[in-house]
Amino acid sequence: MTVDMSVAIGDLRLRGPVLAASGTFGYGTEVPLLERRALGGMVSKGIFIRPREGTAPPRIAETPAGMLNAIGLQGPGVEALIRDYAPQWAGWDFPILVNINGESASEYGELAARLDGVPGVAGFEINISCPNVEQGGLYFGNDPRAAAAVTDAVRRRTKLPVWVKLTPMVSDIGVIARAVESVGADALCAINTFVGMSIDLNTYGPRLSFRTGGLSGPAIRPLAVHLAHQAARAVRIPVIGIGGITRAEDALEFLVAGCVAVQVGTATFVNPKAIEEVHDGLVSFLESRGFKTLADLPRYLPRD
Amino acid sequence: MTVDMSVAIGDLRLRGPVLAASGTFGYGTEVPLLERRALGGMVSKGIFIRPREGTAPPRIAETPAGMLNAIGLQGPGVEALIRDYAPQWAGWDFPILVNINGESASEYGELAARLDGVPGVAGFEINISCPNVEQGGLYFGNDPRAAAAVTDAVRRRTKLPVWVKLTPMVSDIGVIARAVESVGADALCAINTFVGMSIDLNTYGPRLSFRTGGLSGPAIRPLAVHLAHQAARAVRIPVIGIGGITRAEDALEFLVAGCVAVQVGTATFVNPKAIEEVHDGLVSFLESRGFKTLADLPRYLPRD
Amino acid sequence: MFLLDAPVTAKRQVAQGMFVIAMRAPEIAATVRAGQFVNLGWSGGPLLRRPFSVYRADGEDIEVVLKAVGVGTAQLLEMEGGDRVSCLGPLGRGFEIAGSRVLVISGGLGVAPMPLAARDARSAGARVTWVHGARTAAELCSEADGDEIVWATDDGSRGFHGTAVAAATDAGLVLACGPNRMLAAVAERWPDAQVAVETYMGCGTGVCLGCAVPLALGGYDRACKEGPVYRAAAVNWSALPAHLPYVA
Amino acid sequence: MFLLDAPVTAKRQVAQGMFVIAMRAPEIAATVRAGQFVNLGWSGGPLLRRPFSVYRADGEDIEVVLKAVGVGTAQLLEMEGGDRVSCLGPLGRGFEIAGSRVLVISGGLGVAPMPLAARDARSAGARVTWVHGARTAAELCSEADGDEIVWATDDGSRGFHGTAVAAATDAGLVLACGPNRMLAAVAERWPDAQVAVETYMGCGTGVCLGCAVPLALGGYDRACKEGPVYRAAAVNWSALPAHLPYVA
Ligand SMILES: Cc1cc2nc3c(=O)[nH]c(=O)nc-3n(C[C@H](O)[C@H](O)[C@H](O)COP(=O)(O)OP(=O)(O)OC[C@H]3O[C@@H](n4cnc5c(N)ncnc54)[C@H](O)[C@@H]3O)c2cc1C
Ligand SMILES: Cc1cc2nc3c(=O)[nH]c(=O)nc-3n(C[C@H](O)[C@H](O)[C@H](O)COP(=O)(O)OP(=O)(O)OC[C@H]3O[C@@H](n4cnc5c(N)ncnc54)[C@H](O)[C@@H]3O)c2cc1C
Ligand SMILES: Cc1cc2nc3c(=O)[nH]c(=O)nc-3n(C[C@H](O)[C@H](O)[C@H](O)COP(=O)(O)O)c2cc1C
Ligand SMILES: Cc1cc2nc3c(=O)[nH]c(=O)nc-3n(C[C@H](O)[C@H](O)[C@H](O)COP(=O)(O)O)c2cc1C
Ligand code: FES
Ligand code: FES
Repeated sequence: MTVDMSVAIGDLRLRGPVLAASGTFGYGTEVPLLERRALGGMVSKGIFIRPREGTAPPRIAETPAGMLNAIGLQGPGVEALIRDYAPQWAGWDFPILVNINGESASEYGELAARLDGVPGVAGFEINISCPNVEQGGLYFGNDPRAAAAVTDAVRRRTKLPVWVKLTPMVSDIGVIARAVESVGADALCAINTFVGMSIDLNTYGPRLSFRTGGLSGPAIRPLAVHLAHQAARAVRIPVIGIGGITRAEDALEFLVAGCVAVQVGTATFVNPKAIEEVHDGLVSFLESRGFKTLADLPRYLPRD
Repeated sequence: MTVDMSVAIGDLRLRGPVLAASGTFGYGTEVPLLERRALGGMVSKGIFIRPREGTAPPRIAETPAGMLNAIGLQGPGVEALIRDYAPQWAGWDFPILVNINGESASEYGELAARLDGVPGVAGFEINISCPNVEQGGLYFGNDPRAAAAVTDAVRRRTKLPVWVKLTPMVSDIGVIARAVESVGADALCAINTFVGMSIDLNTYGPRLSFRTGGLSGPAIRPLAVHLAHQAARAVRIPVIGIGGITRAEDALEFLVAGCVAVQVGTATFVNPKAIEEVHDGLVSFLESRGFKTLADLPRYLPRD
Repeated sequence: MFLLDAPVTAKRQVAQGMFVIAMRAPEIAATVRAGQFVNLGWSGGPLLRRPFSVYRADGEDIEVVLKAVGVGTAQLLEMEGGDRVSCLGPLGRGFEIAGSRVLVISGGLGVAPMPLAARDARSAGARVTWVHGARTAAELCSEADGDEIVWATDDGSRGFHGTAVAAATDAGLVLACGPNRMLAAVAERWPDAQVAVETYMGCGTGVCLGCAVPLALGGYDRACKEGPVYRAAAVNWSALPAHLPYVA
Repeated sequence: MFLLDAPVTAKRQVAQGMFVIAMRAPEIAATVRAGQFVNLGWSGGPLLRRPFSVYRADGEDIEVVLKAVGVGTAQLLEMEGGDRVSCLGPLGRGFEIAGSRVLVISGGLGVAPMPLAARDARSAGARVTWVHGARTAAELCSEADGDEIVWATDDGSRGFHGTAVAAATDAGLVLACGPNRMLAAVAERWPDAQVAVETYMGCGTGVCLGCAVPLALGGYDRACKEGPVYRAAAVNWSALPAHLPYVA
């Protein structure tokens, strides 16, 4: 018996529910080890219109069952992405979404317009949740009006799928979720990293040069499952779960909690085959429980 | 050489900076193992005016480097506390603060008034951050006006020290911190647990009967250090750091980040002597770095 | 209550997948009462300790019996002689043993607290009948003992074909441990039976309130302090979470 | 790039607190170039892998050299023969070895990538002079080798009294590894030297951008992809975080 693992997210059909998370899989060209068949899709490293240097080192610090990062969205800018990566993506058998960033709503819009129609670009993940940039980033993420404005600016410039990646740094994620749904987001990605800090007892200051960083990894999973669940209850569009997924069981927590798909991030650093193992583990789990399609998995999604 | 570990929090002088966190040390009567000399003070389990049954089991679930709990503030009510515990506390050589809870600002005020002057009660920790109660709890914690109203109601009914325990479930903890400082809080405690969820793949539903629970333990430490640091930068009153402290090095992160003292919670479940080890570890660290008093520890607290 | 750094001293198999681990914990061995438990932690283990009934105590050693049902039990079963376990206990309230005839009923791993109970009962001069049940003959713990032993298996592969409760004949004092559904059946038939229950535990020492046991009269108390042994009729069985996969 | 489940095959001490661990990783042993590294993980270890230069590679085994400086290195040093290490590599760009005279300069654990470098240089027919420095004689790695070996100690307890850089005489190709301040000094004297740097690493495979190395011309690249070997003058040494406590 083979299980049907395909999922539809708006008009986008994925062969599987496990995607590579932005910033943890580069541009998809770096690591040869992973069996691509397991990839439902990939979200590329966050990009701005212009090239960005990123933050000074140290950029990462390990914490219990997690890590802090402050990369500062280092990237070559959109033209280099179109020149160096998109052509390769055009030849791949899974969709690549570009994680787009800007310092103003109109910058997000311009970026989407520039990438719209470029072969290899299947859609957009709007990053309104990066904790590691001075302007923009988080600000757009925890103000419903700003979040909607950014989403709207992108929506007006492209017919491609538009996903919005939410920040956990809000007191009610449902408000932001509904705000971006109302202006035409096709899906929500929950969640980005939590802002954290780690202190170096030799220097009596932060370990990271940026002072704070985004916490990722297994440590945040129970928080991420809750936020993804809250988002899924707040909207009708699909929600993609992200946060601390290392094994199939972890992915299943998000799927049961109401997500249609998941993204795997930090786990890939530890185990370059993590996505493969999560995907294959999902298949065996569904088989062992006698489900024929992923859609048959029972969901816990009380509407109230 | 002996290091002076005492700290002053408002008018309250503690012999050491390590306190037992509310809900993780009961009423101080349960566990005989800990050497009391290491205790700077204790915050008792959260109490309401009336007795509370608490939530149905399961109440706890383990997560990577953390645990979720939904106890629901089970407790005997204030009269039983005054009858059964306060008299014992009156004989102890460290201060006991009572963690007070209510469903309205006036309930908090009544509770403080009832406990004010009771021998054994050294002060109050206002819990406006419990994620595990239907009414009140979190609501008071993430609205500056409500937080200030509760604090004010308590402040008017007692001359004893009033600490306010903040929730991490806010987009800007500084706003809440300033709001409660402005109405006379003597200190802030940062932070309470983060709301999280864990899914049982046998029942396809939440592991906890309350559905969600509060995440505690090492997993949240980098988030807690950041929030305590943000709070310390926002106010002039002392901040007590809480979240994932298991060793002296963990406590030092909070102290360097601007806290005057710390509370140890979950670690006590794992190691009933945790508070002792944190305290003794702090002493050896300060000695090894040649500091004569805890106050000499360099702090990282840029004012901007 | 003691907190000891206890070296593992021995390990043996007592049923299919079921093993006994002995560790040197003198103060606990000297003071533990039947039905009490220890809360075990070890470096490289999960965050929280894991509670286990004390199976036997002789001389300086205590024993626990377990199956691998998850992360922690799997790690415990990988331990070798000399490896160290942090042992917190004895914890909780044990059985109150009295009378001349004692009936012990154990289902699967519910055997755990019973060797101590049987020992105390017999040294108090009582006659002990031990009914031990499991799914199959292979899963029956080989170390059940007493003046009379009755075996019961769900598949009839050994002894009585059916549950341990059905196999039991009346007696004075009834002591039972096993899956909740079994204990609920015990409560029906012997309201005064003393039963040892299990819950998730945060601390094992009474401070976290995580081990709530729903009471028949309403409200909850703590399996780790007032329990884990209860008068069967005192527990609200329908409200006590079931499906503890590891209790075979 | 390979991901192998490598059993530990041997362990030996090469200086005070400094040990070499060998593990069976055939594909990596067969393809690794001097200056490349492996990223190691193991069950029960920290979340992130730990990067280590390949010290030697012969037959099916690779070796790494390390001191216990924290959680991960301490755990690695506790491993015994047969214990398994997940071994990801070979990673990064190694040394470009050419010319007839090669000067190898290593400070403390900076010895790590040099045995392979010396081997390649000599098999390419070059004459190798190896200057190895440490704080004290006891901390000098006993396995430095070459056509000529110069020892240097900060306390003068063996060989040249001073730094390895000061002890070195000019040569054609210069290869260096050690503390940043030492590499900065190398850059002053030999801008074209090839130096192996260290940074914190998230992935080791080029996807996280966590291993940023500040460049003299501005901007950053990745120690794990474009590095860890750089032309000495290409690195902005003042912007590269120093105080790596474990680099003695
Ligand atoms: C007072 C008491 C005495 C006990 N005595 C014994 C004993 O003598 N022998 C024995 O084998 N076990 C005993 N247990 C149960 C034992 O503590 C659990 O099996 C153990 O904690 C499982 O840990 P784990 O890491 O292997 O499983 P986990 O990975 O934590 O979980 C595996 C599965 O076991 C279930 N589970 C885990 N812990 C508990 C728990 N405390 N209560 C209910 N379900 C749980 C979970 O639902 C999960 O599906 C006792 C429990 C209590 C409270
Ligand atoms: C390309 C490369 C090659 C390396 N080769 C070797 C080698 O051959 N032998 C060897 O002993 N070490 C080598 N290292 C360094 C080694 O990776 C670290 O010492 C190791 O990660 C420390 O892990 P830990 O868990 O023991 O220490 P931790 O507990 O993680 O940290 C202990 C201390 O070491 C410091 N530290 C930890 N990791 C790093 C790091 N990656 N960079 C800088 N400082 C760090 C921290 O500041 C901390 O104070 C190499 C590093 C890189 C990037
Ligand atoms: C090193 C690193 C870089 C990241 N870069 C981005 C990024 O550019 N854009 C983005 O939206 N999220 C970024 N993220 C967040 C991840 O996509 C993901 O949301 C987060 O790490 C939680 O998932 P995880 O726990 O599986 O890693 C980054 C995460 C890490 C660890
Ligand atoms: C089981 C449990 C019960 C708790 N009960 C309370 C409570 O009654 N009142 C309160 O303010 N905080 C309560 N807390 C929160 C702790 O006091 C502390 O803020 C939190 O656990 C983070 O610290 P830790 O990581 O050291 O445990 C409780 C925490 C746990 C784990
Ligand atoms: S387990 Fe903590 S109170 Fe019982
Ligand atoms: S360590 Fe991740 S890019 Fe270099």
